[in-house]
Amino acid sequence: MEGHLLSWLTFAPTGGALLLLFARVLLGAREETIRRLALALSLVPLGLCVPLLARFDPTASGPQMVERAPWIRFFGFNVDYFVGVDGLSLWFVVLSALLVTISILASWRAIDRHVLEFHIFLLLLETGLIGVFVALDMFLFFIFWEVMLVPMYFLIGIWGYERRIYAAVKFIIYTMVGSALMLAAIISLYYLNGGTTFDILAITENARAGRLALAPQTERWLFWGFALAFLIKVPLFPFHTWLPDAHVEAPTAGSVILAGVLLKMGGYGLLRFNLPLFPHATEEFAGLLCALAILSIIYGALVSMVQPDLKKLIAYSSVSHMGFVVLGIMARTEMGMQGAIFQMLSHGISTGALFVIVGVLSERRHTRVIAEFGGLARPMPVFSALFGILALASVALPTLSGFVGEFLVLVGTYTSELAHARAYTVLAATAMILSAAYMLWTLERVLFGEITREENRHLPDVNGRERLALIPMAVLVIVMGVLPNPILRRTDRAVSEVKRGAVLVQLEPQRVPNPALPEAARQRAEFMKRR
Amino acid sequence: MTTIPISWYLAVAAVLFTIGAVTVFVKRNAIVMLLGIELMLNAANLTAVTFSSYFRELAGQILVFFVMVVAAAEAAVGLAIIVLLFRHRETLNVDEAQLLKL
Amino acid sequence: MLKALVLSPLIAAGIIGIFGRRWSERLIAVIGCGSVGLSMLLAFRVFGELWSRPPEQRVIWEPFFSWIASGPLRVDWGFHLDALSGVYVLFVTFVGFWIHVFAVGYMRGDSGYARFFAYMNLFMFMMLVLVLADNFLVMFVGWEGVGLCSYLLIGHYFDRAYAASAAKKAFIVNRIGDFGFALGLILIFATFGTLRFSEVMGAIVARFPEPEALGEIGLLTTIALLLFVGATGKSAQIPLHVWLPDAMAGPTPVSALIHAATMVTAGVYMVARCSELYVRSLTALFVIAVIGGVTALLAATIGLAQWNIKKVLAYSTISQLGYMFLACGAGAFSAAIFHVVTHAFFKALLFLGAGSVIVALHHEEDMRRMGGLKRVMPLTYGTMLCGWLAIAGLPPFAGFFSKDEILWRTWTSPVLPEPWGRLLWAIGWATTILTAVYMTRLIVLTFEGEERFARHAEGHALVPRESPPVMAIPLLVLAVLSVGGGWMGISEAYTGGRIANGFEQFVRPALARAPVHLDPSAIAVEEPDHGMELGLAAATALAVLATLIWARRFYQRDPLRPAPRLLENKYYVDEIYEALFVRPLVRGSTVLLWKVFDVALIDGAVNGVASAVAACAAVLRRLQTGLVRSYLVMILIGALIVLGYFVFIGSRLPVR
Amino acid sequence: MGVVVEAVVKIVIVFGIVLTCLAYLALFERKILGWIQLRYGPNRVGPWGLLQPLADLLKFLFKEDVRPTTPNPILFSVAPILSLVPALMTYAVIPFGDRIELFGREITLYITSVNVGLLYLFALSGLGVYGIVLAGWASNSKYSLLGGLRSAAQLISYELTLTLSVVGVLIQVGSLDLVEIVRAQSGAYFGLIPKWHIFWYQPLGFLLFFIAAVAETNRVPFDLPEAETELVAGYHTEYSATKFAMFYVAEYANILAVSALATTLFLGGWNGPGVERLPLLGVFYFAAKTAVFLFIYIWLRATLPRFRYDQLMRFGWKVLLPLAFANIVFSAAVAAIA
Amino acid sequence: MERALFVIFALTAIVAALNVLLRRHPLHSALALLVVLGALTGLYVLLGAYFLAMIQVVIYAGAILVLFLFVIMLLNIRAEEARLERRPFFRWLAVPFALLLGAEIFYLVRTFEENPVPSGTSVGVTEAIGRELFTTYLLPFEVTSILILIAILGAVVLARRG
Repeated sequence: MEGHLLSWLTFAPTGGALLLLFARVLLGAREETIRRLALALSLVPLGLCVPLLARFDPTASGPQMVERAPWIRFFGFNVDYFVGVDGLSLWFVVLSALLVTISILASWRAIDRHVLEFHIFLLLLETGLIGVFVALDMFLFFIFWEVMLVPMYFLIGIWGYERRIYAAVKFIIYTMVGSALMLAAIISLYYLNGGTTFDILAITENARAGRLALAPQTERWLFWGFALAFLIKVPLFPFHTWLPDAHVEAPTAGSVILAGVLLKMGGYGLLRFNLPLFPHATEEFAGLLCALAILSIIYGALVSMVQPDLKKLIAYSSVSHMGFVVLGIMARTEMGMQGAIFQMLSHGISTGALFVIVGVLSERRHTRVIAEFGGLARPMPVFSALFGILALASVALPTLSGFVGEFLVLVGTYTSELAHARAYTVLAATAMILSAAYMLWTLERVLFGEITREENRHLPDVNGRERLALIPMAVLVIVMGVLPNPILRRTDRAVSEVKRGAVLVQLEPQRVPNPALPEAARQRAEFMKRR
Repeated sequence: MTTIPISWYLAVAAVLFTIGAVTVFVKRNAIVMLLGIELMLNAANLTAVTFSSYFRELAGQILVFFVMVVAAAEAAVGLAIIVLLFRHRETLNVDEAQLLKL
Repeated sequence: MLKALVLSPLIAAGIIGIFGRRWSERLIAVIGCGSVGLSMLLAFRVFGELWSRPPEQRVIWEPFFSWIASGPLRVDWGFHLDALSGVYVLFVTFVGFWIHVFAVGYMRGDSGYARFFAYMNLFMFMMLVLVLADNFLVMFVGWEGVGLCSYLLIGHYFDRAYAASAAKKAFIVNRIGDFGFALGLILIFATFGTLRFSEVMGAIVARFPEPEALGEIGLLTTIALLLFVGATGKSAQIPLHVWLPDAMAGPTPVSALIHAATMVTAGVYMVARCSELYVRSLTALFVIAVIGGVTALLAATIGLAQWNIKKVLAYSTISQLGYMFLACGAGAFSAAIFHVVTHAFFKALLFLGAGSVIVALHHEEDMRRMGGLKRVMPLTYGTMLCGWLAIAGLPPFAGFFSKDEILWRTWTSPVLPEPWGRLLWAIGWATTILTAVYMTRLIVLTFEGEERFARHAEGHALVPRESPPVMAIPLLVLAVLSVGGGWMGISEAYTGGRIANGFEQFVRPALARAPVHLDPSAIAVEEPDHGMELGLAAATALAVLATLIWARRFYQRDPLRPAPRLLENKYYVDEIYEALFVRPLVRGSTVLLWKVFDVALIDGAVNGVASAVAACAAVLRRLQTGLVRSYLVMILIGALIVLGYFVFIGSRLPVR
Repeated sequence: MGVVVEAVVKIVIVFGIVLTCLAYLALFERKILGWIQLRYGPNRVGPWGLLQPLADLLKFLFKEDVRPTTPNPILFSVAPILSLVPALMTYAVIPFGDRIELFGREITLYITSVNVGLLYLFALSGLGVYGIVLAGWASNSKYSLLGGLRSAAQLISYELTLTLSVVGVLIQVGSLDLVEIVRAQSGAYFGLIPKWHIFWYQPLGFLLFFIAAVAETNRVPFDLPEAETELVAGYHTEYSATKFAMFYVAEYANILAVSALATTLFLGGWNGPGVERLPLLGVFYFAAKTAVFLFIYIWLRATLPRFRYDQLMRFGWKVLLPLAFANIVFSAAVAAIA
Repeated sequence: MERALFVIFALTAIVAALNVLLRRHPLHSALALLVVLGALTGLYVLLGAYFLAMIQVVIYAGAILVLFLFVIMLLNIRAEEARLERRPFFRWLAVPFALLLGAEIFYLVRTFEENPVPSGTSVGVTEAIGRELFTTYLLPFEVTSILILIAILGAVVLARRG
């Protein structure tokens, strides 16, 4: 337990899933019991996050609470079970643990068929999520990355709404395309690095020291191999169309996780892989990516403004928000990257909560069409208050979480080395207006005005369970807005290291011999011999 | 005493193999096709044995041994399938059995 | 102490917001007003402390806690009190307190009582943050915060569609301003590496001794203009003035507090706060002055044609704000602040008066259904008269001094290019006259002539009653101030320079002196021409007086005389905006971006690829004849190829 | 050259003897059956009917060769040969005795000894089936066909047991050469119990071998292929005259062969008291032991009823085969311990 | 002497193989194959692989082919009536390809210089093979046993009626 906090954290949900299974198979637990049990089990990793945060040392550099063990040794193919957290991943782990709990709460009534399977998938998904963030071995990372797809696919495909199959397939295909490329990139990177280790940090160190001397063209290919996977996940402008469908068709829990964590993997990946590993390519394509980011910021905002479907609206708003993330990352300044991370966290919480909000509505009215609502503030005041707070958070009102992220990104972009940094900043800042436009318009149409539909007149306000899910989020949103430093301080170190890695763009990589190489040669020879 | 050049054996094997191949391709009767396959297998066996005694290496014969065993298995299953096919189709013409097509 | 001053409304807001819904109105009222009262007392104390110090060290700085620390960016919560913010804190808390008190009566029986007070307190908090912030970002917090509260309070009657949309409009328009403000802020940080006022201003003074000339768009000008965009939004200047009239959908106390006395003057405060910056950009000053002047005039003209009592006041507010910016543009920041203060008094008074009328008429706001009220509600009438005269600028009422100051400074502006000083003065003068006219119209329509409300009162005859003391007392207090408030800053001209302008004396250290120059000595210190000033003032006063009398007659003769359609429809600005921006955006987003681009193009492309693959598969599928022997032939071909490779191309098989 | 001559001579002798034996085997069978069934066997031709075989021979030779209308006459006439030849070829490797001195040169009392003798035998017994099957097919009659099919199935099934039952012996001896096997059984423990495999570790093996052998030779109670009550005479219904004779001979040849084999494998072949000094004695021992088997064969025929076909199959697959495996495991264990 | 035997066996094999190909009746093809096997056995013997020779007869002749015959009879198949080809294309494709294949193999054969196979080698002795089988090739051996088992089960399952 002491030494293996992360493993526990990662696999506690899996164990939980098994427990659920036993509870059903052996004890014949009924659905309500299953739900309660699942909730309790999802609290375990959340609880484990406390020692995680407590033990995390903001000043230390490099990963912490590392666990490493050889896993696959196969024809000179060395995969380790290598996990650890650093500033980049720490908060995402916490976020995942939190959101899973929230989504279990959120789907208490919404999920009435295959309850057991639902929660099992959810918990397995959690393992995948946490695993992706703690994995420090590229191969392990990839495996978790794929592991997390499967339960998500089923969550959408089984418990979704009308066009769920289409959405699920779209989701899986988009992501698969990305991850296929990533796998290719990972493996080639493995061999380019000497074919001795998948250790991300080691490879990063080589790249930093110029030992991983990639030919420019190779570097470009690898860069895109990774980047595409992440950009699809984020999603960046041209690759975003899976998101609205997936969100709209997914059950509430699915949307929460999707928006809350899955999208973040894109940003996380960019920070973890692309920037440190391929500084030159990053430098080369930063402009393009920033342009795309701007596009998705404005585009997402505009499109979401005109959505008739509440969920779709929020989905597109995610596109807009995540555009900020990419922008901040590509700015490659501390402020930009920290802003990006913070933006991801804030978006994870606020948008996740917004999806819960939508879930609350569609549970009551079985529709998500905005025109169906109106004047809800009268029958459901608490709901409206929460909706308001969360909406404003995603509008980036100061003292709410959204602001810190966006502001940091803007400042970071403005002060970055990028060409046209100013133009980017100005364009990105228009999101202030647009987001206000669509969010407030939505609020107006949903909460305010006369009550147009009779059935809305007596909607019950949020009940205890929903409050349990929503109020913590609202509080978090405010706390993060007022006291962002605890988060920023812990990400500071890691981010500045990424910057250190990403900013050797000026000096040509001097061809330092890679100590790994002879070793690699030996292994390959041996491999051949054995064949 | 006079001995036989290796290539003779190989040549015989080649001929047999080719004939077997042609049998498989030309015949429409499933059983005969199986026979053709057996023929090809035997041709292969012959080469294996030849090389084995040419190189004084047992492996070849072992291989043949395994080939035979596998051939037996294959014959058993194949014939069972054929019987089944005949039951359902009243024919052994493989061209009749093309439900595998998508 | 500043902390307490700022936080007490916040705490109250929190308490009320969370528990208030179950509490009695009395308790809520006590807490709500009490918190503001507390901070008012604190404000007096602090101000006293400030007053007691020698002018040059009239600064109190309380750091609070570190807010955002990332890379080179360090932003702390900290409160900074100097003469300028001192003045602001004082009148904000004071007026705010009395308006709260008034609201206790005004909101009685309202379903959203708790919500209202929670928001009001929250607003007070935000306003104080705005005023006391020691750096731009915290100021921005207050800046957006007050915007939020105004949004919430305008939308207080959220189940009325127009209120909701008005709220939204207010917020979005403000956001447009804030967009500029934020950019300016980022630019400041990028330039000076800090956001704290003291440091930024110090840096400006140190690094830019020479002002940027007119027409030169330098760094400072850019910053100044960007910030000013924010100001136009917040202070409802052209072209972002459209939200303020609609904002009248909120309860009257809100209009009084937020949309008359305090929030809308935040723009002025900000400009004054950054005076060191502005005086170094003549372009910016010029722009400000012109916009201020134009706004003042146009708003006044619109005010002539409105029938809704609050709308009239709203436009008058806009035009008064225009005055203030005119002053700023002329480099007379102290004058601007002075007018802010006086305006806060009398405009709040007017709004509250209107409020008590509205209450008396059961939320009737159309002046066409008022009239003859002075008999039933004399006190309101009396106080309103004070406000009327004050805003009209009749000596010795408060408005006179501040307005006169502004006009005179404009006339003798050292920063405006040559003819413009006079020109803007003329505009200001005209505005004064117009102000007198439309305020008279308001008074006449509301309180004089025959009673029109009875007719329109549906069902039982409506008998308006004088407001209860809880509403009356604030009226009285404010009336007193709007009568005597001006004396705190009488120009030295009236005393022949014997008594300096107290207000200006006090505020000066916090503000910049225009114009700036490499060596101050180079500025020709023209000694003040008191005669001229007095003359102009007298002329103005007489003109105003005449106007008042004439206008009173004029409207008494026919109160309901129709106004030009153009004015009544506010120059069609809303419609133009709607047609120019809103509709194209929405339509474009729907059709072009969403339907065409997203669904058709991108998804189309993806699905196209998919179907293409399917098509290829359909072709390849033909190979899958199901004929065993066809498969065999394939196998054979494969074997041939592989074998052929090894035989002919590839290396020979190893031969021992 | 001498080698060839010697081989030829030996072949002639062996086949002469064997064929005679076969002829008289038939006679003995009929006699014994007669006695067992309390009647006289053939007793008209010569004293005690001793010339009966000769008479039969003449009859077979001169009878009309009835040929059914069959699509493939060649097969029809090849089939009997196919069944006879392998049966006779078996005798090439069976050791009737050890070597003896004759005309100043050493002569082995067996035609040849190959190091895969046993396999050779099994191969032949495997080939034996063709004659029957083809006969059944070629004679173009459903009785024959069914008979052929039955025997095919039966032979394949019991050949397994036959082969496996011998493995125990192989494990103990470690050679496929029959002579070796016999030599390995010479001598006796404690001077009285001979080292025959039937006594040492292989009684089960022997039992299995014998049963399987009976089945292999289509004898009662396993004579389904020629169950006259169901299929007239099974595969050779349509045959007559010489061709029939061939089948007839082949059957008895097989019986004799398996009996000899059993003797060789389990009963110590030529081994017996005094063989060391007078090798020729071994031949008589061998003959005697084989005779016992032959008698048992006939005895069985006289005693037992016929299996039903499914019973036969079940017995072969579910009883004998497992037992054979068990026996192998057992012998392997023994070999491992010893 | 040996060459003579070789030629005999080889010719028998080839002729019989041709029969396999050309006979219309499956049964005849099967019998032809039987002959081929016999000939091959002879060749094996010539090559000194006695064990294999015997095994060849036991397994192929004794088991596999009998099985074929059995099935042929069971299904009582008539000679395949010359119906018109469904896909004559393949028939005409197959032959040249097959010939080409033969050519390739011959080409390969040619690459072996004319050095003779030592006859009567001791390689074929049973013990050697047995030892190899149970030591070096133990795993494959076991695997084949499993394969056989599976095959049996498969056959049983498939052939079961219904």
